Amino acid sequence: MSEDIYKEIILDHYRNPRNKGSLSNAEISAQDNNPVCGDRLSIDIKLEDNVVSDIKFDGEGCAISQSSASILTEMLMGKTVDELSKFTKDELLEELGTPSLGPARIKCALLSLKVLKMGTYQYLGAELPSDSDN
Amino acid sequence: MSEDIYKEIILDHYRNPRNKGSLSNAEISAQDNNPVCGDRLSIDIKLEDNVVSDIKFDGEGCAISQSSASILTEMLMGKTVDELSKFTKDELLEELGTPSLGPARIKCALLSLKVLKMGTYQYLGAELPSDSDN
Amino acid sequence: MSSDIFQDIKNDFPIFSNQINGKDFVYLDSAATTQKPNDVIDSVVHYYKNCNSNIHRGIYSISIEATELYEDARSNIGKFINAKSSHEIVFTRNATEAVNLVANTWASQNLKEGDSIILTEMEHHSNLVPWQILAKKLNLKLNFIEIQPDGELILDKLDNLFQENAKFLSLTHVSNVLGTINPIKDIISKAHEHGITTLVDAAQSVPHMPVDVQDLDSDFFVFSGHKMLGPSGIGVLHAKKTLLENMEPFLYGGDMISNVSLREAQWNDVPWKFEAGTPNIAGAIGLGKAVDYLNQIGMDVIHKHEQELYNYAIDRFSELKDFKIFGLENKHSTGGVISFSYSDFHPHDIATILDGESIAVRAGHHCAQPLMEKLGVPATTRASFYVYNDTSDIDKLFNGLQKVRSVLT
Amino acid sequence: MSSDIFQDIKNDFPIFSNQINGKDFVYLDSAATTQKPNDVIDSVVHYYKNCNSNIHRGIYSISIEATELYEDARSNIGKFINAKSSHEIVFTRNATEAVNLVANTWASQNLKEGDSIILTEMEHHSNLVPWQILAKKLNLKLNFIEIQPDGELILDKLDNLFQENAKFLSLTHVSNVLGTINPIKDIISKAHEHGITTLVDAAQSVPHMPVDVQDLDSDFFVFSGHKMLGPSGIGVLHAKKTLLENMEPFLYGGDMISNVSLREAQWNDVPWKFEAGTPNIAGAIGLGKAVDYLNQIGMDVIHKHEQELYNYAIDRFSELKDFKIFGLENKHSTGGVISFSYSDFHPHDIATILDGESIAVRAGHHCAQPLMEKLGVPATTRASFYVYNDTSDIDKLFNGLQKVRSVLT
Ligand SMILES: Cc1ncc(COP(=O)(O)O)c(C=O)c1O
Ligand SMILES: Cc1ncc(COP(=O)(O)O)c(C=O)c1O
Repeated sequence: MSEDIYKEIILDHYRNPRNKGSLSNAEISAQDNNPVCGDRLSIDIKLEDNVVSDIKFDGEGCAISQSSASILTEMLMGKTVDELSKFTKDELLEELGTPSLGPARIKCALLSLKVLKMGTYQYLGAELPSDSDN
Repeated sequence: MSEDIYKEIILDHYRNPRNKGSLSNAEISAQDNNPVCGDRLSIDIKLEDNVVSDIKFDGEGCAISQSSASILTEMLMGKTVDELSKFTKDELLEELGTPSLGPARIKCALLSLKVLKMGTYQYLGAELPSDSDN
Repeated sequence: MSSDIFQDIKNDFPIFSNQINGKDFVYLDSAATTQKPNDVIDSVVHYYKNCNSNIHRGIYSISIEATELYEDARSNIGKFINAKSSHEIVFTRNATEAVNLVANTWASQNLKEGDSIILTEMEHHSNLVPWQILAKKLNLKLNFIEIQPDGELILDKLDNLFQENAKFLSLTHVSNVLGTINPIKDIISKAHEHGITTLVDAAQSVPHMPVDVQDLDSDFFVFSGHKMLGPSGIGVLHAKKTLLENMEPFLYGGDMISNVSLREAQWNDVPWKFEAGTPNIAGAIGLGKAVDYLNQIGMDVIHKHEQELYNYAIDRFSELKDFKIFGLENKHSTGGVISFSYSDFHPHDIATILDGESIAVRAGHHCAQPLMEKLGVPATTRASFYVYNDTSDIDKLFNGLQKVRSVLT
Repeated sequence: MSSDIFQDIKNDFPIFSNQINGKDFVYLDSAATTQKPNDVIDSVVHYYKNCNSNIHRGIYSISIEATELYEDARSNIGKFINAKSSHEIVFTRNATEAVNLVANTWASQNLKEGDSIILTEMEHHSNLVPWQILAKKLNLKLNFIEIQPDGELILDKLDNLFQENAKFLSLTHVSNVLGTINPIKDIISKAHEHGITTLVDAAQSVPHMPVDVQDLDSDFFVFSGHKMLGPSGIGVLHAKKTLLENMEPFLYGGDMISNVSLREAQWNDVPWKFEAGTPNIAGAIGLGKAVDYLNQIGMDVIHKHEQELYNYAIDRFSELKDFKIFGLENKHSTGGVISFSYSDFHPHDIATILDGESIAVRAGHHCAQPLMEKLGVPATTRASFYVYNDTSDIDKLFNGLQKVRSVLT
C-alpha cells in the first residue's frame, strides 16, 4: 500500500508498453472496463494452430492496469488456447513482482487477466466460471 | 425518578379516590387515554350558573394518573368555567407535591388536566391551544 | 450457576461499575437493548482513533483497513448464524429496517392482489405494521396464527392458513413479551411445502441461543445488533443469495451502484446493492466484536444460563402474593424474559418504585399491543435477562417487589 | 492563519497522534468523511458506559437520561441550522437515506405522471439515482440544470426549466467534486415562485459554512453526521413541519406508532413518525457533540480557514508542471475541495504513491460519474480540507506530488 508496488518491471512496462494496439481479424477479442477508476482495456489475439501467434492490448488507465496488460501479453505469446484458459492470477502477480498489492489496487492488476478470460471462454463457447465469494 | 414521587397525598388519593364515578347530564364531559401505558380517564362536570357544582372522574391506570385526577376534582369544585379554562399544570403539580416528576411520568400526572381542558374547550366551542413544541 | 464464565462477567461491562441512585445497578431490560462490554466499546473507539475513514472506495491505508474491518465483521456475523456466504448478510440500521427492506423489495415485487400474508398474534409492531401497510397498498389479506393463553402458537390450524393464496409468512422466532420459542423450523418447512416464502424476526433469538439459518432454511431473517451486545444503529438482514440477487434495490445512492449516467444506473453486486450511502461503519465493526464476545462464552452456555436464572426467578417469585407470570405454563421459553402482573399495581408504578432501588425493568406494551389485548391487560412489567445477570439480580428484584407492595398498600 | 484556534487543533483529534506508514498522517479526504475529535468519541463512550439504554419508552433513570441526551442532540442540531423547531429534525442513517425518505414519501405522494423533477449535472449519485427510479416508477421527467466548464450552474435557462410541469427541484448546495457553492437561496426563491418544492443536498455545506434553513427557505434539507465530525451512521433530514405532518411515514415499526391493533395503526407525532425502530442513539448524541465542537470554533471561522488553505494550496500548486485544478476559475468555492489532474498520471497511481507518504487523498469518480463525464475525465484526484488541516499538510502534499512525478517518469 505504498509506492513499493511500483516495481521496476511495472514502471518499465508503464513507460514502454509492449504489444500496444489492436489486431483486425483476431480470433480472440474482448474488452472490459472498471467504472470506479475509469480503467479501460481490450485484448486481441491471433491464433495459428490453436497457438497465440500475435497479441495486442489497448486501453487507458493506471500504471498498474496498463503495465499488467503489457506484461501479460508478453507472457502469453506462443501459448495454446488451453494454456490461456488455465492461466492463473498467481502467475501474473508473480511476474508483476507485487504479490501484496492490497485490495484497493489488485483489481487494477487483474483487469487484463479478466479480459483475457472473457475472450478465451467466449472463443471456447464456455461459460466464465464465477469467482467464489466469501 | 424514584419512589420519592409517591408522596403521602398521592398515595392517599390512590388508595381512597375522591369523586370517583360518572355524572349523567353533565355539561362538561371528556375522556382520553394514553395508549403507551393503558391509562384511561374520563371527567364529568355539572355546572350551575357557570360554576362547578359537581364533578366526577373515572378510569384506570397508574397511581400517579388516578390520584392526580382525584386531587384535580377536589381542586376544581366551585370554580367558574373561566377558571377551569385558565387552570395551569403548575397549580396541579404543586398540589401533587412532586414538581420533579421527570419526563417519563409527567404525562401520567397531566392526563387528568388534559381531559379537563378537552372538555372545557369543547364546552366553550373553542379550539384547544396546542402545546408549543421545542 | 452452570459456568464460572459468569462469575466476574459484570467487570466486562463498564456500566456496572457505576452506582445509580446510590445503589449497585441491576439491569433487567436486555430485551429492549443490552449493555455493551469493553471489547465492543473499544472496537468502536479503535476505529475512530486509528482508521476512521470511508470504506470501499479509498486507496489509502486506513481506508483499506476500515474496509477490511467492515467486511470482516460481515463474515463474522455470517458465520455466527451459519450463513452460506457472507454475501447473504446485509447491514441495516436495525431489525425494523430489515423487515421494511423486505416489504419494500421482495414482497412488493412478488405479492399480488388477493395473496395473503401470514403473521402471528405475538408479533412486535416492527413485524406487523409494515405488513399492514403493504396489505393496504397491494390489496393483500393478513391472516394471523393465533396464540393460546400460555403463549404458544396454535399450530393445528396451519393447514387452513397455508392455503392457496398464502404467499408469505413473517413470524417471530422468540416473543419479546413471553419468551416463547416458536418451532419455526417446522413451520418454515411446512410453509415451503406450500410454496410460501418466509421471514423470521430473530431479534429475540439470535442474542440468546444458537441459531443456524441453513438448518432453519429461512428465506429472510432479521435481527438487531444493539440487542446482542453490539453498538447502536446496526442491524442485519440475512437472505438467501438468489433472493437478494433477484430483488430490486431498497434505497438508492452512493456505493450501491456500479455505473451511473444522468438517466440510468446499474447496481453493485449483493450485498452492497442494498447498502446505499455511507453505512454505520463503526456499528458494523462493533457488532463483529460482539459476536466474538458471545462466541467466547458460547451460545448454548448463554441459553442454559438464562434458563437457570428463569427457573431461579420463578421459584423465588412464587413466594409473592398475587404475582402472575404470563405464559408460565409454556414449555418452550428462552428463559430470557419474564412478563408479569403484580396485584393491581400498575406496571408504571412498579417500574418507578424499582427504579428507586436502582433496578431497571420495562413497563408498557413492549411494542406488542395486539398481544397485550390478547392477554387482557393494557401493559405488563417485564424483566429480561442476559449474560451479565445473576441470581443476586433476581434477589434484588424480589426485594424491590416487596418494597413496591409496601409503598402502594 | 486567521485564527489561533487552529494552532493545536490536531491534538483534539486522536488519529493524528498515530504515525501511519511511519510518517505523520496527513488527512485530505474530509469530503468523504471527517476525523472525530475526542469530545465526540467521548460522548459516544459516555453513553455506552453510563446510560446505555433504549429511549422513549423507559421509565428508569438511565433511559430517561438517554432519551434526554438524544432529544437534546435533536434540539442542538436544529439550532445549528436555525430550524424553526427541533421537531423539524428527523434522524436518518445518512444524507442518502434522507433523500430516499423524501423520494418515497412526499415525492411519491405528490408527483404525478408528466410532472418533472429538476436536478443539476453536478449531483452526487445519492441525489440522482433515487430520482431516476422515482421518475421511472411514476413516469416523471428529469431535467438538468447544466454546468459551465468552471463548475458553475448555468442559471439563465432556469425560466425554461421551471415551467408548468416542474414540480420538484433537488440540488446540491456545494459540489463534492468542485467545491462550487450554488446560489441556492435565489434558486429556491425562484422555484417557489413557480410552486416548485425543493430539496437541498447540504452534505458538503453544513460541515463547512454557516447555514440557515429559514433564510434559505428550503423545503427539505439533508446532510450526514460523519462529514461534520460526527459518528458513523447518523444523518439528518430537515423539513418544514407542515410538510412532515402531511407526509405518510417512511418505515414502519416500533416507536413511530401511537396505537396498533392487528389490522390498523396510528402514527406518532413528527418527527418520531419517521424514526421506526431503535435509532442510532449513540450516533445522534455524538452528532450533538460535534455541533458543539463546531460552534466553539464558529462556522464562519471554519469557512474562512478553509478558504485560506485553498488559496495557499492554489498558490503552491501553481509551481507544479501540468497540474490542473477543475473549476479553478469558479469564484464561488467553499475552499474545502480541490479536484485536480496531474500530467497524465492516473489518479489511482497518484493516490497510491501519496499513501506511501502517509497522505490520504481520494481518487475516482467521487460518486459523481455524470459530472466526470462533463469534465471529460474518468476520474480525478481530490484533496479536501477541514478544521484540522493546516498549511504544513499542503506543503506535504506538494512534496508528495513531486514524488509522484519522480516515481512515474
Ligand atoms: C454532495 C453529497 N451528497 C450526498 C452524499 C452522500 O452522503 P452519505 O454517503 O453520507 O449518505 C455525499 C457524500 O459522499 C456528498 O458529498
Ligand atoms: C421481537 C422483536 N422484533 C423486532 C424488534 C425491533 O428491533 P429494533 O427496534 O432494534 O428494530 C424488537 C425489539 O424491540 C423485538 O423484540
